[in-house]
Amino acid sequence: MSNPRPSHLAQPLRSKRLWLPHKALSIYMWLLWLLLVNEISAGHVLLGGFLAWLIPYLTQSFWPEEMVLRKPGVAGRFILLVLWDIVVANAILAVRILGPTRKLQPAFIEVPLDIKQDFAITLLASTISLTPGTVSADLSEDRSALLVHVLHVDDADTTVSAMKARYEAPLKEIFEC
Amino acid sequence: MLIEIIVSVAVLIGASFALIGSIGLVRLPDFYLRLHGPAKATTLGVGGVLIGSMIYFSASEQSVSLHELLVAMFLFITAPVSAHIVAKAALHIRLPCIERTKGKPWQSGES
Amino acid sequence: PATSLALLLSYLPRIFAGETVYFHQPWLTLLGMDLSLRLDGLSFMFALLITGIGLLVVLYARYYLSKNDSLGRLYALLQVFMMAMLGIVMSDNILLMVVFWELTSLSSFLLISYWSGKTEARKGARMALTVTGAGGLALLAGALVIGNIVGSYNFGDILAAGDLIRAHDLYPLALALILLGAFTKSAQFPFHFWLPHAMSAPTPVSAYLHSATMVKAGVFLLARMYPALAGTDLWFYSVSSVGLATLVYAAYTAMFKHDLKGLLAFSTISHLGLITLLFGLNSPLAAVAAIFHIINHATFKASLFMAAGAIDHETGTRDMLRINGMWKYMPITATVAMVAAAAMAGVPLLNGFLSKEMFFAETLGLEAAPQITWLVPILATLAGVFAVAYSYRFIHDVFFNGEPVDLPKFPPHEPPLYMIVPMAILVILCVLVGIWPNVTVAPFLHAASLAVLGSSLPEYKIALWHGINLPLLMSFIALAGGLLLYYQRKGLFAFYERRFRSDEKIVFEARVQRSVRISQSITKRLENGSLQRYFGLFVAAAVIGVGVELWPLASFTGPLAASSVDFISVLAALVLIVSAIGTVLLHHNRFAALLLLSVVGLVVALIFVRFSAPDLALTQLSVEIVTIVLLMLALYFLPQITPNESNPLRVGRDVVLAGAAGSGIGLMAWAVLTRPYDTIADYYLANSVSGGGGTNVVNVILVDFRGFDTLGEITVLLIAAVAIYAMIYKLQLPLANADGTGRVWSTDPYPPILMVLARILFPLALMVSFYVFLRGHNLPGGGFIAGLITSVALILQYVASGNGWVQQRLNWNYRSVAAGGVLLATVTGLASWLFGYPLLTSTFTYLNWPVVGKFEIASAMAFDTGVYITVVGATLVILSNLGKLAQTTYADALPVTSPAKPEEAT
Amino acid sequence: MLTTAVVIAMGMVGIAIALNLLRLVIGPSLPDRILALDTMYVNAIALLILFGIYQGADVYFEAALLIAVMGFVGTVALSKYLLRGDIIE
Amino acid sequence: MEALIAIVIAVMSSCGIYLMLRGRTFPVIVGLTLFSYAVNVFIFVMGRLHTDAPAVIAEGASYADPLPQALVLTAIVISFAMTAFLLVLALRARAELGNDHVDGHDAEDVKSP
Amino acid sequence: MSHLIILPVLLPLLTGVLLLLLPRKRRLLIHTVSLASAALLMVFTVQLLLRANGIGYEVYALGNWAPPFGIVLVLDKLSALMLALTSTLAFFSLLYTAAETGQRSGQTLHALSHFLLLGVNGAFLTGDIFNLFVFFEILLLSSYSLLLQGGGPARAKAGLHYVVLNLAGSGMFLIAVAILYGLTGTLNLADMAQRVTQVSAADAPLVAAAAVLLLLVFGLKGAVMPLYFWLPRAYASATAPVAALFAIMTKVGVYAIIRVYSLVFGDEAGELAGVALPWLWPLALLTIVFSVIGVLAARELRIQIAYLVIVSVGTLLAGVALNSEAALSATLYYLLHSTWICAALFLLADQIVRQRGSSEDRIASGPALRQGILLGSLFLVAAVSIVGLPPLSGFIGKILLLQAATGTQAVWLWSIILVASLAVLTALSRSGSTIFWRTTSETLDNAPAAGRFCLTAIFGLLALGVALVIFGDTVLEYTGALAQQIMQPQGYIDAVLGHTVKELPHE
Ligand code: NA
Ligand code: NA
Repeated sequence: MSNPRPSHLAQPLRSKRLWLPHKALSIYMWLLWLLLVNEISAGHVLLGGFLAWLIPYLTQSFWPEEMVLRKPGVAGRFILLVLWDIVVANAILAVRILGPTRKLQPAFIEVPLDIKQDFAITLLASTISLTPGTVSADLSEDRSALLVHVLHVDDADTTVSAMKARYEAPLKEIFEC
Repeated sequence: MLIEIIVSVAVLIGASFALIGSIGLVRLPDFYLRLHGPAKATTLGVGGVLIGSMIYFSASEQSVSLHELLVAMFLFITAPVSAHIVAKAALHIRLPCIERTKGKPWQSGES
Repeated sequence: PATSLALLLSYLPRIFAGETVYFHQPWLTLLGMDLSLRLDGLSFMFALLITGIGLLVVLYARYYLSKNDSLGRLYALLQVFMMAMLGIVMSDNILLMVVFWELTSLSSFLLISYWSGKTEARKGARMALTVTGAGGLALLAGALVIGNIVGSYNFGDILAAGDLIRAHDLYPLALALILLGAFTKSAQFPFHFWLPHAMSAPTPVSAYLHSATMVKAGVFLLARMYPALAGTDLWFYSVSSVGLATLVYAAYTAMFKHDLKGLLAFSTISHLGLITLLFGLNSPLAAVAAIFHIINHATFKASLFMAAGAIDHETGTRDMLRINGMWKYMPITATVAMVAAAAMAGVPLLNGFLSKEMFFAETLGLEAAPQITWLVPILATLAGVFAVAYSYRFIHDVFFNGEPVDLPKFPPHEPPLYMIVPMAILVILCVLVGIWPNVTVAPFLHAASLAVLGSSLPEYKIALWHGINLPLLMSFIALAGGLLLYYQRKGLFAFYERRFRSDEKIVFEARVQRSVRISQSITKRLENGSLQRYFGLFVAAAVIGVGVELWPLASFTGPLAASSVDFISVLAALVLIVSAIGTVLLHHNRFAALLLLSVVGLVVALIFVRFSAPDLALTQLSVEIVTIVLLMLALYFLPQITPNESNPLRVGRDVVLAGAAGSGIGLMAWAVLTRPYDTIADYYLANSVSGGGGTNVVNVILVDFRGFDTLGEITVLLIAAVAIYAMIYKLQLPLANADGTGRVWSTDPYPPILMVLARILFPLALMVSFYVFLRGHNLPGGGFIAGLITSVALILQYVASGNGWVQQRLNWNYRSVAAGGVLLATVTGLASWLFGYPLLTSTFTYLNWPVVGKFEIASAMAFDTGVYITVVGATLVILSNLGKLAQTTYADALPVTSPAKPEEAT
Repeated sequence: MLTTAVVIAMGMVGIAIALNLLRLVIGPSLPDRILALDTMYVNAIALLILFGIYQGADVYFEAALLIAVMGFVGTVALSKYLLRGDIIE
Repeated sequence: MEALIAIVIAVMSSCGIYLMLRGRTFPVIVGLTLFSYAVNVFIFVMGRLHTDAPAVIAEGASYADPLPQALVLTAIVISFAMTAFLLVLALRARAELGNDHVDGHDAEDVKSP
Repeated sequence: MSHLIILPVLLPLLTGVLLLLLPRKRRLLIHTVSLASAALLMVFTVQLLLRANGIGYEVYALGNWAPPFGIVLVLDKLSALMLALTSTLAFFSLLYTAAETGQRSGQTLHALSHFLLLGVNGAFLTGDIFNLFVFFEILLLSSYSLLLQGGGPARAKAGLHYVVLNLAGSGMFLIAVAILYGLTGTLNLADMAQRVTQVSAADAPLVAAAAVLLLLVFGLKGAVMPLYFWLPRAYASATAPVAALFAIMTKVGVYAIIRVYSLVFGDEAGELAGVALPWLWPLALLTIVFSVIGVLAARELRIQIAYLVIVSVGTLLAGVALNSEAALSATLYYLLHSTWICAALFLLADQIVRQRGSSEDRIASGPALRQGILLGSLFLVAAVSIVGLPPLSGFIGKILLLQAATGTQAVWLWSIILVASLAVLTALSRSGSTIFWRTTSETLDNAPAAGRFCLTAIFGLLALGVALVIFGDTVLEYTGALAQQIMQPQGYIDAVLGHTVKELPHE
C-alpha cells in the first residue's frame, strides 16, 4: 500500500489577519446568526456582527483561498435556475421511481471538467447531484473529469453537453473569469 | 385559514417526496439507482416540510421565522456531498450495477 | 535472661508466702483485654524454669553454633520466645495469654526454620506452626467462650467461677476448644507428630522450646485452667485418655528411633503424656505430681538434648547406628548424659524417680470407672518399661556398643567447656532434687500447687523412701523389664519395621498438598478467566436478587392510568425494536451492526423529543455520532467479522439470561411508570428563574442546583482523555492495508469535494455551537452540547483533510485544554468562597446596556464555559489520538527505507 | 385541517423511515446500508419539524438542525471507512 | 404509551446484555452502548411521560420532571467517556493479546461464519 | 463558614488538574506537588477526623441550595474515618510511586491517583445517591487507567474484565437509583430515608428490588461472591503502588453498603428495614470460604494477597451483616487494619518481585533475595497481621468480630473465621517460607535493593497497623461512637434535612 503525498498539505498557511480575513464569509456569518436566533434586535445585530468578525478570524487558516464572487448577477440567476431544476428533477424522479423500473436505462457517464477550482467543482458536483436524474459519483484524482451516474439516459453525449452548458458554464463565469 | 391550507399543502407535498425518495430506496434495482431517491427527493421533501414550518411559525408567532431556512440550506449543501461520498465508496468496493447500465464506472484509483 | 532471673528471684519470698503479685496496665479495655500480669506460685515456678534453663541454653548455644550461623538472630528469636513464654505463664488475662501463646508458636516457627536452607527445617517449622496455630485458634475460641460464660477474661474471675463454667451449657465446647489448644501445644496424641519434625531446629532450641518450655505450655494451660475446668467426668475421660495414649504410644515409638533427637522427642511426648494423664486424673495429688514432673522433666530432658547436641556437634551426625563407643572419646559428656538418662528412666536417687513414683501411686488410686481403671497402672508400667528401654538404649547405643561407624567428623572430642557446664548444672540439679527433694524443690512445688489447687491443697510428702509398696514394685518392674526389652531389641526392631512405617509428616504434607490441589481446582473452576462467565454470573445474580424481591409484588400495574398510544410512536418503537434485534442478529457483520446501532440511537433521540426532553435529544444525537466515529476508528484495527463461536447451548443460555434481565428492567419501568410519586422536582421548576436565573430548568439543574455532579462529570471526561492518551501511547497494532474482503484501500484519502464542504461547514458549525451554548441557560442547549458540536465540526476536518492538515492549523495540546476546562469550572465554583458561600454557589444579574438592551450575565455561564472547553478538549484528545494511532503504527510497520512517510507534518 | 395534514404527513414520513430501515436491514451492500441510514436521518428531520408544527412549539428546531449536522458527519465517516478504513489519517 | 416504552426498554436491555455476553470485544462494546441507551431511557421515564411539556419555564405551561433529564445528561456524558475508554482498551488488548477475544485467547472451536 | 469539609474533594481535583498542566519534563516538580498535596490531604483529613470526633454531623450544601434539593456533603464519624484512612494510604502509595517511577515523570500516574482520591473522597462525603454514582465513576475510571499502567497482556486482559463488569455495574447502579427516584421522588439519602418509611406495602417490593440491585453493584465494587472473580487477576497485575491504593477500592463498596443500608434501609425503614441483610450474611460467609480457598490455591504471591483482600471484604461484610453496634465497631477496626496491611503487602510483594528476577512472585523456589532478612521480617509482620495472629491488629479485629456475633450467627462466623485463619496461616507460611527460604542459589546480580522511600512507605503502612494495636483503645472508642452514630440514623437525617443555607443577596 502506498500513500500518495496529499497535495493539500502543501497549501501555504496564510499569516493571520486580524481584520475581516474573509469578507464574504463574514457577511454570510452575520446573516446566519440572525437566522439562527430568529429575531432581529439591536443586541443580536451587534452580537452577530461580533461573531461575523470572530469566527472568520478564528477559522481563517482553514480557508485556503479567499472566495470572490465576480458576478453576483450571474450567481443569482444560477441559484434560481438550480432551484427550479431541483423541483423539476424531483417531479421526473417521482415518476421514474413509482413507474416501472424495468424501463429505466441507467448509465455512467464521464463529464470532462473545464473548471479547476475545488470550490467550483464541488458546486458543480452538488448541483448535478441535486438536479434531474444525475448523481456525481466520483471525481478523478487529477480533477479533470466527473463521473456521473444517470438514472435514465437516451444519449450520453447530449446529456454531458447539456450539463456542461447548463451548470458548468455559469460557474466558470462566476468564479474564474 | 389560507395559511393553514398553504402549510398543509407544503407539508403534504414534502412528506410525499420524502416517502417517494424512500420508496425509491427500497424499490430500485441497484445501489446507483437507489442513490437518486435520497439525494433529491428526500432532500426536497424535507425542504417542503421546512417551508411549511416556516410559514406556520411566522404566522402563529406573528414574526418572521426563518431559521428553518438554515436547516434547509444545510441539507441542500450536504445531501449531494453525502450522495457523492457514498457513491465513491460504492465505486471503490466495485459494487455491481445492473447489467443494462451504459458506460462503466472507473476502476478504483483510476483517473 | 540473667536479669530476668535475678528480677524473678527477688519475688521469691513473697511467692513462697503464697502471695500473688499483680501488674496492671489498661490496654484494650473495650476488647476485655488489659495488659495485666500475675505472678503466683505456678507462674513463678514456670518463670524460673524458663529463665533458668534459658540462661543455660544461651550459654550453650554460644558454642554450639558454627561460625556461619548468625548468633544474633538466634538470640533475638530466643529472647522473643522467652518473653512470650513468660507472658503465657504470667498473664492474668486469658486473651492476653492467647496473644503470648500464639507468639510462642510464631517464634518456634522461626526457630525451627533457623537453618532455613534445609527442606526438613522449613517443612518441620510449617507443620509445627500449622498444628500449634490451629490449637491456638481453638484456644482463642475457647477463651472467648469462657469469657462469654464468665463475663470477664480475667483469670482471677475465671478461676473463681469454676462451678459456673462447669455447669454451663457451653462447658463441653469450651473444654474441647481449650484442650485442643493444650494438646496441640504439648504434642499429645494424635497431634504429636509435629514435635519430632521440629527437631530440625538447632539443638539448643530443641532443648529449650521442645522439651523444657514451650511444649509445657500445653500442660501449663491444663494446670492454669484446672480450677476452672477440671473435676468433671468429661475432663477425666478426655484428658486422661489422651495422656495415657500419648504416654504409651510415644514411649513405645521412642525405642525405635535411630535419630538421637528423634528418640528424645518421642520421649518428651511420652513424658508430656504422663503429665497430661496426671492432670486428667482429677485428683489433687496427681496434680501435684504433674507439676513436680514438669520440673523434673525440664531439667533432665534439657540436659539430654544438650548432650545430644554436643555429640552431634562433635561427630557431625545424630544417627545412633553410626554413633558408638563415645565413652572413649568424650567421657565427661558421657557421664553427664548417663546420669540424665537414668533420671529419665526413673532410677532411684534421681529426680525422675520421685515423680514417677508419685505417678505410679496415683494410677493405682483411681476411683472413677472401675471397670477400666485396672488398665491404667498396667499401661503406665508398660510405658515405664519402654521408657527404661529407650533410656538404656540412649546410654548403651551411644556411649558403648563397639566402635563408631564412619562418622563425618572423626575423631570426636569433648565439646567446649561452656557446652558442658550447662549440662552439668542441670544434671547436678537432677541429683540434688533426687536426693534432697524437701530442701530443694519442695517450696517451689508447694507454691505452684497452691496456685493450681487453691486452699484444698492435699497433704503430700515427697520422699525417696515410702517403704516397699506397689509403686516401688512398679518402678522395679519397669527397670528390669526395660533392660530385658533392650536386650531383645533385634526382634523388636524387625517387628517395628514391618508394622509401623507410616510417617505422619508425609501424611501431613500430603494433606496440605491435597487441600492446595483441591483449592486450585475449585478456584480454577470458579475463576476460569472467562469474562463471559463472570458477566453471566453478575446478570444471573441480578435476575435472582431482583426476582426474589419482586416476588411478593401484588401487581406490576400500578394505579395510574396509562396514556394513549399513537401511530407514529408505535412505528418508532417498532423501528427501534427491529434495529435493536437487528443489531444482535447482524452483529457478526460488525459494520452493519454499527449502522443499526445508530438507528437505535436516533430513535432514542426521537423518544426524548416525543416526551419533552429537547436537551436530551440534542445530547443524545451529538454523543451518538461521536460514539459511532469512535467505534469506526477502533473497528479499523479489529477484525471486521465476529466469528461464530458460541454453540447453540450457550446462545440459548445467553438469550434466556439477557431476556430475563431485560424483561425485568422493562417490567420495573412499567411498574414505576404506572405509580404516582411525590418529587422534589417542583422546587427546581419554582426556583429555576428566581434562584438560578434561567428558564431552561434542566440546564439550571446541571450548572447550578446539581452543578457538583456536572463538575464530576467533566472530570470523568478529563480522566477519560488522560487515560486514553496514556493507553494509546506507544500502542502498536497490526494494521490492515485492505478491508475485510481483501480489497486494498482507496488511494484517495481526502476527496476534494468533501474537503471543500468540510471547510465551508466549519465556521457554520462554530456559529451553531456558539448559539447553542449561549441559549443553554434559557432554552435547550448548553455548554456540553455546544462542545460536542464544536468537536464534531473539528472531527469533520480531521476526516476530510487529515490529521496533518488540521495540526498545521490547530496545534493545541488538547489534554491541557481539557484540564483547563475543568480548572475554569472549578475556579468559577471557588469564586463563591470570596463571598462566604459554599462551593459552586452561583449568581446572576441583568444588565441594561444602551442599544443592546437588557441581558443576563450569570456565573453559571463561566462554569458552562468550563464544561464546553473540557468537552472539546477531551473529545479531541480521544479522537485525534486514535486517528494518529494509525499514522504511528503505519509508519512503524513500513520498512525503514520506505519513502512513504507522508504525514510527518513539519 | 392542519392537524390532519400534519398527522398524515407524519405518517408518511414514518412509513418512509420504516422503508429506510427495511433497506438498512436487508442491505445487501454496505453502501446501501449507509445510504439508508443517511436517508433515515433526513427523514427524521422532517418528522421532527412536523412534530414541532403539530405541537405548535419550535423548541425542536435545534434537534432538527443537529440531526442534519450529525447525519452528514456520520455518513461521511461511514463512507470514508469503506474507502480508507482509517477515517482520520 | 407506558407499556410501549417499557417494551422498548426491555428489548434494548435484552439485546444489549446479550451482546455483552459475547466473547469478542467489539460486540461487547456495541452491547454496552445499547444497554446504556436503555438505561438512559429508563432513567428518563422515571420522571413519567409528558407530552409537549419541556421543562422550559414559560407562561402557564405544564412541565416534565426536569430532574431525571438532568441525570440522564450526566449519565450520557459519563457513559460516553466510559465507552471511549473501553474502546481504546479493546485496541490495547488486541495489541497486547494478539486477538480480540475478551479473554485474550482465540476459542478453539472457531467456526468461520 | 468552614470549607474544610470540601477540601478532600477539591484538593485532589485541583492537584490532578495542575499536574496535567505542568510540563511533562519537570519530574521533581511533579513528584513534589503530588506528594505535598497528599501530605496536605492527610492534614485536612486528620483535622476532619478530630472535628468529627467532637461534633455530631457537619453538612455542606453545595451551591448553597438547601437539602434535599441541592447536593450536600456530610461529615460524620464514618466519613471522617474513611477519609483519614484513604489519605494515609494514598500518601504512602504515592511516596512509593514517586520512588519507583525513576526516570519517567509519572505525570499521568500521579494525576490519575489524585483523581482516584477525588472519587473515593467524594464517595465518602456525599449525601446524595446520584452524586455517589458520579464519584463512583470518577474513581472507577481512574482505577481502570491506573490498573493498566505499565502495559502488558496480563493487565490488558484483567483490565478488560474489570472494566466491562464495572460498566455493566454502573448501568445497574443507574437503574437502581432511577427506581428509587421514581418511587420516592428524591435523591438525597437523608430525604430518601424518610420517604422510604412511607412507601406502601404494595410498592415495597419494587424499592426492595432496587435496594438489592444496589447491593449487587456495591458488592461488585467490594468483590463479594459471586462477583469477585475479576479481582485477583486485576489486583495482581496492577503495579504495586496502584494495587496498594486499590486496597481502598473494595472498601468503598463496603462503605457504600454500610452507608446506604444503615441510613436508608436501616431498622427504621418500615417495610424495607434490613432489606439487604438476608442477602449479605450468606454472601459474606461464602466470600470468606471461597476466597480462602483462593488463598490456598494461589501460585503467585500477589494473587494470594489479592485473595486476602477478598477474605477481608468477606469478613467485613459479615461484620456488617451482624447489624449491631459492637459488630460495626469491630468491622471498622478491621477495615482500617486490612486496608493498611493489604496495601503494605502489595508494596512488599513488589520488592520481592524485583529481587527475584524471572521467578517474580511465583510460590516456588527461586533465587535468594538480596534483602531477604529485611523483606522477610516485614513480610512476617504483615503476614502475622493479616492472618490475625497476636499481637498485631488482625488478631484484635478478629476477636472483636467474634465477640460481636451471637446465636446461630456466632456458630457460623466462629467456625468459618477460625478455619479460615488456619487456612490462611498455612498458606502464608507456605508461601513465605518458600519465597524467602527455599532459595536455589545466590542472589541475582542485578537485583535492585529496595530504595529508602519504598521502604519508608512499607514501614509506614505497617506502622499504622501497629499503631492500631498500641492505641487500640482510642481507636475502638472512636469506632464504637461511630457505630452508635450509624445505628441511629435519625441524627444524620435531622442534621441534613435541618440544615439551613445562607440567604443569597439577590433573593
Ligand atoms: Na487514523
Ligand atoms: Na451513551
